[in-house]
Amino acid sequence: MRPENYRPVKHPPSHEYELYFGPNHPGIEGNYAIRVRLKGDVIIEAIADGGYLHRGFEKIMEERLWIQNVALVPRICVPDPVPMEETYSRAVEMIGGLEVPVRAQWIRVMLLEMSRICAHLFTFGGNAATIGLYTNMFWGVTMRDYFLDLFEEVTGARIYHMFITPGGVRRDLPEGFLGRLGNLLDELERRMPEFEDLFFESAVVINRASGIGIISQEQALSWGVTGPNLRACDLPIDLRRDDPYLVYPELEFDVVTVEGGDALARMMARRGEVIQSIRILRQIIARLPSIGGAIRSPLPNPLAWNLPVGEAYARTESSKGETAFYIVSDGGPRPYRVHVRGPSSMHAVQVLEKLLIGARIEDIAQIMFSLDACPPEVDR
Amino acid sequence: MMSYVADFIFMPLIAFVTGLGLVLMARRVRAKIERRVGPPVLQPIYDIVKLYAKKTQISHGIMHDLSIMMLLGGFITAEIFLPVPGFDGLAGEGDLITLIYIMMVPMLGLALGVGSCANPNGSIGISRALTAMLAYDIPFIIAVTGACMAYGTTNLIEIVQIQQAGGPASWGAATMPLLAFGGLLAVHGMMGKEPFEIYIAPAEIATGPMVEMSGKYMGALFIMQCFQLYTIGVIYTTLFLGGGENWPFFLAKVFAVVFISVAVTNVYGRFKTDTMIRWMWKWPTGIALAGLALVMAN
Amino acid sequence: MSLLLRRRFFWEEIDLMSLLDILLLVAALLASGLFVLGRGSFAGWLATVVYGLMLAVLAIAGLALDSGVAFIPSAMSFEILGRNLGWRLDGLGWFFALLTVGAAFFASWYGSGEWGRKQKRMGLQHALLALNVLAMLLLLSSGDLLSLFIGWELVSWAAFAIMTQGGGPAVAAAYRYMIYALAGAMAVFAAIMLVQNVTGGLGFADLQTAISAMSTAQVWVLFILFAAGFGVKMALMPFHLWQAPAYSETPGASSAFLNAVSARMGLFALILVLVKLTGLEALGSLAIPFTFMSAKSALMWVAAITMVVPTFIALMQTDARMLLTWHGIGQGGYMLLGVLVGTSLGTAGGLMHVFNYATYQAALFLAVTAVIHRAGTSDLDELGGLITRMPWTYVTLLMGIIGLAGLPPMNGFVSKWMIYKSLLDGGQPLLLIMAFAATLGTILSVYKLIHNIFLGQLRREHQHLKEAPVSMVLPMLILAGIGFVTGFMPGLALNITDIAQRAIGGDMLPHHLGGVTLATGSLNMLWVVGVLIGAIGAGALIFYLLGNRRYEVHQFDNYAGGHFLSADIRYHFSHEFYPGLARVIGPWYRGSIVRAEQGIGILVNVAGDLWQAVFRVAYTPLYMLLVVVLGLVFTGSWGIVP
Amino acid sequence: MSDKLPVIEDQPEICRSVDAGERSVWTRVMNRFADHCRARSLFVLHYCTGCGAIELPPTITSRFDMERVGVSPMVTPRQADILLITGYLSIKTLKRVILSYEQMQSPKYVIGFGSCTINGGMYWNSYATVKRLDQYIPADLFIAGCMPRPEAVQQVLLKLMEDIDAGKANGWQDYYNNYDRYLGNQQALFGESWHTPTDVIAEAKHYGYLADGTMGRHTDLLLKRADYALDRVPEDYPERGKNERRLP
Repeated sequence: MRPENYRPVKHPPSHEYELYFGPNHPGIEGNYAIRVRLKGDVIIEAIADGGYLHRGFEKIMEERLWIQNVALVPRICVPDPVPMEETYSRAVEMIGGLEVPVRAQWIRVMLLEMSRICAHLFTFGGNAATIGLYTNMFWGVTMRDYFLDLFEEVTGARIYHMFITPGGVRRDLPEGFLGRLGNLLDELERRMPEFEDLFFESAVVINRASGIGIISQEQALSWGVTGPNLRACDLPIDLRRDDPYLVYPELEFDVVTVEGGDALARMMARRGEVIQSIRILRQIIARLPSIGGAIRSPLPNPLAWNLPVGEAYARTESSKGETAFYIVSDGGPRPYRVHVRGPSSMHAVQVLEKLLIGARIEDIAQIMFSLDACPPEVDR
Repeated sequence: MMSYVADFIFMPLIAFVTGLGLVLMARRVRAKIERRVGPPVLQPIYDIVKLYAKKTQISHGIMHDLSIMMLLGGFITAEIFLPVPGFDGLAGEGDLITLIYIMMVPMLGLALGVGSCANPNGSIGISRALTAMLAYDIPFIIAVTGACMAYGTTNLIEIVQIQQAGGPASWGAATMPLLAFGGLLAVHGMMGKEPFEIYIAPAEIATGPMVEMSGKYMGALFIMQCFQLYTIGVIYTTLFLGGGENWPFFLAKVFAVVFISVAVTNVYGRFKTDTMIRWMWKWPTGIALAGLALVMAN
Repeated sequence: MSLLLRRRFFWEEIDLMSLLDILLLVAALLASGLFVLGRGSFAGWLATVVYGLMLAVLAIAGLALDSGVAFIPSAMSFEILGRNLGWRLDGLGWFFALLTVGAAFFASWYGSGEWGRKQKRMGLQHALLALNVLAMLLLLSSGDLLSLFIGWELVSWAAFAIMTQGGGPAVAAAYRYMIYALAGAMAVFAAIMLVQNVTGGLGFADLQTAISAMSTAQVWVLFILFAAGFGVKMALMPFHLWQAPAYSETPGASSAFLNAVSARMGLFALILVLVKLTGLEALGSLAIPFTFMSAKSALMWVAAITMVVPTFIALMQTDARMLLTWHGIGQGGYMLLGVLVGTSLGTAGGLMHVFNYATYQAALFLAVTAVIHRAGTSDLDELGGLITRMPWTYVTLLMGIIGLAGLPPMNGFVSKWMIYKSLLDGGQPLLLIMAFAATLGTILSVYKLIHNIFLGQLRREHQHLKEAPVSMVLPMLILAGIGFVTGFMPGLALNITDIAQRAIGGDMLPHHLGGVTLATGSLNMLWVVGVLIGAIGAGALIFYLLGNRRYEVHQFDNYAGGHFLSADIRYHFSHEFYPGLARVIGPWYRGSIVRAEQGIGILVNVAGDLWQAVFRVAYTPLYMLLVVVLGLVFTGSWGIVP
Repeated sequence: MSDKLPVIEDQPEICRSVDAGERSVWTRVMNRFADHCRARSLFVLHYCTGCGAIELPPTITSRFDMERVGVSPMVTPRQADILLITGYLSIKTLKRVILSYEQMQSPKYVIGFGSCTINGGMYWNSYATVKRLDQYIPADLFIAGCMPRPEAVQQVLLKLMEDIDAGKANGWQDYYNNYDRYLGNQQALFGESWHTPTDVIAEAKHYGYLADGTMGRHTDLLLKRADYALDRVPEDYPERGKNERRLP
């Protein structure tokens, strides 16, 4: 069997060899592969090998109704699904001219930030596991699980919520939810010093993460790096601030930037974002009860809902970077064309390939996890 | 003659059973630190029996099989040459130096077997394991040398007797604390626990040496882990903690030595190979050399 | 052996004096005969048989020496410049002679079969090998300082001749060797002249009287000249640079011979002059001012550095033969260290290590030569997976590396154990730690050797290789077998080293078949190896009785992260085998000694150019004037001073 | 309301498939013991084939902690007992899954995770995914839902343990016994030149799992193409260069 992606090295120099990193490898994030050519343990060439998770989203979405696609989009990025729903819904709203009620906007922001915390906690865990620090992973994933409980309470699902629909959100918050969210945030803040001791300030972690996978500012801008990875290069670019959507202009938060551009800086940028997300959520807890009104603007019969002809581009700052949907409607019940702009396809393919050159075997997993790419979103 | 037979049969068996307990302790301690329940008491046995009971057993050639035999054989030999309460039969026929080198035989066997699997991950794992051995063995050897100089003998039985004659005050840990501490750090590296777990490194080289081990081959590695923890614990106990007066005390000491390692391991990440060498050649080596200087000065 | 001596044997009937004569005569006849007949296909076998006969003669001589004969004199003697040159074989020389002839026996056997037929000028190689044997026997049986020097020169030139056989880089390496050897010979000659000046004699006894008569400074000069001169041959640091390229470029069988014994000639001379004649007490009392060290401990440290540094250089080699020769240099350090410790245990350990080293190093070189014979290269990056194709060669190499690394059950462990133990008992913990470190480095290095050649992925172009022929496999297996047997029963080898040790003088090491029993920890290899084999047998029982039958899979049925492997994917991890270690100790390989050597070369060149310029340029009158003025000043001062 | 649900008796108790060697009482006792241990020590292959993998970390980490029933993740297929197909399988992944499955040691168990493995689930009309897992490798159990919760994962693992203890989870034997059928389905999807480096037929012969369905016309095709068996490299392998992506 010759696998489709295999390009053989016909007569390699005798001191080089190939190694397959993934898809069935614990050092890889999800079902993804990197083929590396090595000399000793230094990487000469790395070729990202995706496509293991390809489902043809953009094609499938053309065959489903506008409202059916709400169920499909969160599956594009598994660890951080809410921005997908939100962005898709917002693009549809832009074409359809729907107005989202203010309360729904606040709830959306709350879910977005909760999802960001979940994704970052997950990444911390994965990042720690690449260097054998499983304790952090066990604690972090458990912490995330408590957030998933809250998601379940609001949306009825742990992972794929399908909660944000064009025009608003599906349901209002349950009774006493904000209190429970507040308690959980207290708990997270109480646990943060533990994580600091264990992970962010651990000498081993700092030793290993600093200086690997360095992206300079120019490289970051020319390679299309977005999100925390960009802000780890000390570039204060954040869509929530630069191209505000929903109710972000009303919220106080800092754009976290870290100097360095290496794996450690990217981790620290995410840590700062978790703290900022907690801050945002606290403001929401304080203000949401005072905001009344509907949670959804009325839709026509969703099964026979033709959007007007038009196109829209909506973008969101997700935990991975800039997530965007470009949707074209030809006036029918289904999208004419959907394009998903995921941040991970830049991070996991072009950036990763370049960062790995000159790195060592032991850095591969760490660089990949520090970029926090999301393979299902790369492959779509 | 009968005492020899008893040695040959019971010493490896005791080592294995104790090793199972040590493995269980390591897993339980880890579970507790990770705030979970952890495996049931018989889990190490289940794992080993399960692996041996696999219905297909994949081999990568004769050397792969031979390596498993060398692995078990080397450790069984090491167990027989260890002085434990009640069984000192052969500890006098080979001394501490012999024991240290016998312990390298299973390592060499494993290395050869992994090499014959022809998996680059395995080869890198062995390369790292040998590098790690060079890193931790130097402070360990210094500690051993210092202890031997202090006791004036390499005969294991005599080392134990010297320490037991004077009670806990004459234990190696009390008379030469620096050497004992340096040795303890080296022993931590020897057990291959984080931050020195560079040769398993799942996220880097997919468990390295174990990558092509399956079925009873993997089962042998699990058994090896039991033997390894036990042997290291006993050697350290013999050198610095007064050896064994009787079984309860002796086992308590062995468990304590291993416990120190497994208790601190879970809050560290894994060093890079070169960081580990630098660390090992800096701190434990320095401490052990200072201890050696003290021993020589006396 | 004492049992055997109760009866009268035939060698007691014949004249003992003639045993050495027979040996030298046979060697000379063989060498000259091979120069004439070497081209015949039978030449190798003839030489092998003759070496076998010589071994038998040596065995008889050994029995005689063991029975208390001090030495076996030769009838051969010359009168040169009023000095009587004599040859006689004592226990020390006999021990080295045994190794020499033994190594020649196996090398010749190996070269007689298929391997020899593939060589271009095998006849010359056979002849040169015989010449080397003759030269070494002359050296080993030298009876005074002058004959020692003659033998020394003969050995150097004979080795030079055999080294140039490879052609190309071999000639350059041999030339480099020759420069070192000549420099060493000059040092030895100067030392001998010093002795002659003081005592007026050249006998060994004269050396002893000279040392007692000399001032400390003179003894120091003598010591340094001898140590440096003989140290060149055994590649003591810092005179080690020539050996690895010179030995590894030599064709296979000869290379095995050179590696096994040639460098040990230096050790022989050092033992003879410094240990036997000068005595370790004299060396120990030769203190270095302002330090705690003496000449003896300085030499021990040199030996220890020779042990460690070349071992770690070997670790970084990418050629199998280079790797092994660098280890050869390192192993020499163990032997010298053991002998210099001076206790009976240390001396026996050092001498036994000479014997052990000869067995496993010869086996290793023959195995590597077999690999070159089949696969065409010894580049560690271009081999791999040969275990399925050349299993017996693998077995030899495996046993050899276990010996080289000094692990049980091979003999290398026993001698190393004795050296460790003697260092520990002699209160030298730092040297012991260095010895341990060198052993650890050796383990890393030899694993790389066996992994890169025999384990891992089988290359596509090696899919159809066959095992080496019996004529090659058998000698190396026998050598490895000797290594195992003397590891299992070290008493056999210790019986042989006893003869040498008795010749050196000092206490004898009490030993038994299984090893030694000491108050501070003993070694009984019968138990160790027996239990190890039994336990491996138990491991085999566990392996075969528990669990289902094994099923051998193809090499490509392998975990590759879920990928599919095929023959044209190269996934063998061989180059830079210890990258992490290389990153730590890599900066240490700055090659300071290499640069020093180059610097000396440049200095010599510059001096030569200057000297040349002095004569070439047109200032001759000026120089004449200068010379005249200096001459006047000299004569003037001459006149003033008295 | 009875407090017990009625037991459905419609399917007979599946007998343990009898091994050739399982005649004596001793081997039977040993096999029971082995099954007992097998059920209590399950190593899960660490292969995130699809999005269901997101629920595995919660399952193994502190909150649900599957190690307390003996389930732990393992890295390579050689060491693993369970292959969790966590969700949809793209065709490219399926090849790796089959390879990994064949490299695992018997007894080995496959759990289809989520609706996608049962009928294609959310991606029923995707051109890139495989709709039914059990056509290609024998699946022992399925979990419905998208996404199944950690509790569901735990439940299916407990069910699998029960099955193993009772000697019922024998999908792996089916793969040996009906290899031709599975291979046919695989060939229909991947083309005639499909083969893995693993020689399933030789393994089945070696261990006595050869049945009528092991070999057939599909395996005949396989033997013709099996480079691994012949130690040769086909001449028609593509050369490097044409489509090679060069890095700056």
